[in-house]
Amino acid sequence: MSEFKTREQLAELVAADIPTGSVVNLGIGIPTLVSNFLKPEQEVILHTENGMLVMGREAVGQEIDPDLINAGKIPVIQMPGSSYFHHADSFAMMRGGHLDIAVLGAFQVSETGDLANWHTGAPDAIPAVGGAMDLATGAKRIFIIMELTTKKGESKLVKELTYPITGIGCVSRIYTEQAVFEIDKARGVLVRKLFGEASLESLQNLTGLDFALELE
Amino acid sequence: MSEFKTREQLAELVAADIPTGSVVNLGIGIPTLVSNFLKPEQEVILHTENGMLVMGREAVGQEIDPDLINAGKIPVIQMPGSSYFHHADSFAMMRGGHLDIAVLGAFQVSETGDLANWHTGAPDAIPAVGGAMDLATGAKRIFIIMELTTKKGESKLVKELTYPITGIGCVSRIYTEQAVFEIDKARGVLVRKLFGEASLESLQNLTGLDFALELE
Amino acid sequence: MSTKKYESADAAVADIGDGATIMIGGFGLAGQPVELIDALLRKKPKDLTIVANNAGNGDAGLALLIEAGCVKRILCSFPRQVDSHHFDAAYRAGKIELEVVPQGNLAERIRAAGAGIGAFFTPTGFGTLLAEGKETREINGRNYVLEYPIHADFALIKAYKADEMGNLVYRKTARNFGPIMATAAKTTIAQVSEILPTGSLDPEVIVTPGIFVQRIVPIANAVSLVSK
Amino acid sequence: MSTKKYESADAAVADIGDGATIMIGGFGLAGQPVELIDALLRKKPKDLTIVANNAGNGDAGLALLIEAGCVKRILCSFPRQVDSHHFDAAYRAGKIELEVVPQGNLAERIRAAGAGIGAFFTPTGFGTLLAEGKETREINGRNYVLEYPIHADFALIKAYKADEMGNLVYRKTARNFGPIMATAAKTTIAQVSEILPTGSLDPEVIVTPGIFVQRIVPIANAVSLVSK
Repeated sequence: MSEFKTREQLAELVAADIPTGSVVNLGIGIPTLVSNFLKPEQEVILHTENGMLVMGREAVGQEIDPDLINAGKIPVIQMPGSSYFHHADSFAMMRGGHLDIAVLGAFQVSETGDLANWHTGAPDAIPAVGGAMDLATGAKRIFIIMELTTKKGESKLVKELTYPITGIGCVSRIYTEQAVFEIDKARGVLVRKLFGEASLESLQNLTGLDFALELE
Repeated sequence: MSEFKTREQLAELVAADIPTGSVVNLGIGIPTLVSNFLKPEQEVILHTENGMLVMGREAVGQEIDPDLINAGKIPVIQMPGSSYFHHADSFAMMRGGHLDIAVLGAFQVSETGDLANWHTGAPDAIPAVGGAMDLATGAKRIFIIMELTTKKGESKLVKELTYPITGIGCVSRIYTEQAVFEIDKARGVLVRKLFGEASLESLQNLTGLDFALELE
Repeated sequence: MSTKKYESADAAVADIGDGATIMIGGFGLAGQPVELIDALLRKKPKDLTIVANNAGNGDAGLALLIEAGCVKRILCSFPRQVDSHHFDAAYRAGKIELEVVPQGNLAERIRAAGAGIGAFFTPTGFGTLLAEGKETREINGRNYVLEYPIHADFALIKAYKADEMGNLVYRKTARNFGPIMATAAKTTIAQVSEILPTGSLDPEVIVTPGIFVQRIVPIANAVSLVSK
Repeated sequence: MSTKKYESADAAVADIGDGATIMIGGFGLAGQPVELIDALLRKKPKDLTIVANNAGNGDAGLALLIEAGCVKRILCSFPRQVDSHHFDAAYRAGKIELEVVPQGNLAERIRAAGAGIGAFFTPTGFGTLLAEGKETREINGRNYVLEYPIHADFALIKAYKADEMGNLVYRKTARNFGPIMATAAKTTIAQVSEILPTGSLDPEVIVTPGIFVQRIVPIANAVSLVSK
């Protein structure tokens, strides 16, 4: 009986689902783990919003250079084929549809692919959006890595968002500890993978949504 | 008795009127003569629409490089401090008001500074605009070098344009063989220099316009 | 390592079909990918829409494509030139449609396509023939014209050097439209004098990142003419 | 030869007065002109409007400017960070107005100012809180928000090297907002590690042409921290 997936395992799954040669932007936090599982032969090109393509792994020791950081402000390394550019060119790549996949975290995702991941909506919360909206509307496909439920056990995959929206109908796949979902414009939410003792029924009970079971 | 000015003399006059350190774009044709009269200590920076700043003089002999040409497609040389950039950046400099002066030719200029210099309006004439309109609306000041009359003796300084317009109210100074005019938003057309036997009266008779005489 | 390198210009343009919209880099002949255009000419595609600054010079590249009747429509800023006789003849014979666009609006419309901008207000052209029928608006006391992006199926450009990933550097004023056209077309084909091993180009100097370039064609002694 | 070189950061910011709108380059601390900001701090100007990506990190540069109460209003994309305590305190105390702008729209609005664009339609932010009250439009089946340029009186940026004419090159991801802010401000002040004789920088590599830079301040061992 396989267990629910850990964050690292989900990051590995996402990495495996990224087609060869894709141009990918990994959002801050869990998504950055994905880069640890990308294989060289996948030839994935990592983009970071602050102006670099062909971004290398995290820098260690002598490699650390304060002028070479990723979107999460973590020092990274330069690779053969890397290029640097200013902010307008960097976000033109996003907005212009030149990124194949953006991997992001989420507070909530709706069954039509609306994404909420920039603001909890709490009155005293200081809003900060960064590149979240640009990525959500710009990347060809959005992969989400998130826990399926909040700490209070409520589903984060919902009929309608209750958090402030980041982007409308932009999510393609959602990787959670219990299952991998795909949002199909025509047929709604598909269950593509099941983990642990999760089942179509358990997922529908937990979320209150209807899914089609189409395991990959 | 000073004679009417030749093209070269007008180009020399224009060069002398360009303040130190100005960023200048010289249009195709007569305006390019101005660069021959700019003195090094004027530190004028020449911009060319096809993507170069600190453009040098015309290239000769071995210097000729087909990849290094000005807007008139004439080979030029590179200088210390030159820089190259693509077309969107080049015209952003114009449109963004970063050029101090553009020196252009003209079919007609109106007494309110409207400029006509891209299309004769003749039905069989093949239209071609190039950078004329971008320069006209973008540069802080427009200096025109043109003969005061057409070959048929009609004034090219008119009340209202009869040729298709390039830019509205954009001309600052007009250098002609008979006089230098300045267009003052409030007071209309001022005569700043007189050449040969030209006089306020002769100019007014020829153009049918009213001028204020304010010699520099 | 998958490669973007094509052995010949003919192979690189093989799938360009009739009715395609093609951007062609260059300012006059500087930066015009003459060998790529010659390869396209050999295929004799029909009803092409061309986006370029000019409409061909002398008897090379784009001028010959127009002479051969391949071009149905051209968007450009400066068609008529001393040596644009092939275009002039086709235009006068009513065999080619022309949309003249102010050079800066042409550049910004191409850039907007690559940058995902839906439309933009530019001061250039307000009140002129070239803004007739277009939406206008006054913003902070200045008049603007609303212009829309220009997209393309293919972009044929000439760069100086490439690495195997398709990163490009250009040479002097042969840069002109190349970098922005590379972002605005679905498929960008770059003619270069040399393909270097990846890592040879300084990351600070790369002008067109490889993600914008799908095909690279090494042509050692490319034609480099000075148009009259 | 007139020079753009200023002997000190203090001299370079001497004329920045109360109520000025100041763009500050940097993404976190990478590319943030800390020494220029420190000089500004020493002047204690009031009611400043700041345009930057973040709202200060830790206890350096922009964070101290906010802590000293110099900043009345800030336009940025990502104020709240692990180490944005000075901003958080000022914001919670109602001492600083905040306009959050999606990072790509912030970059494009700054670029638009420098490029003379009156306004532009962007897909980013459509249907979200950050587009409330803004004009929207559907173009070719996609929804857009109308955004306006952001101009500034001054831009404080950090480049890697300059030549005497003010041409600039940058270093890795410290480039970020510098080049576009340089085009959007009336007066651009660039902090550099070195000023080279004019002609030392390869024309193909210059990122910011000197026409955009009015003042250059050589600061050899600039603070270069990694924000937590």
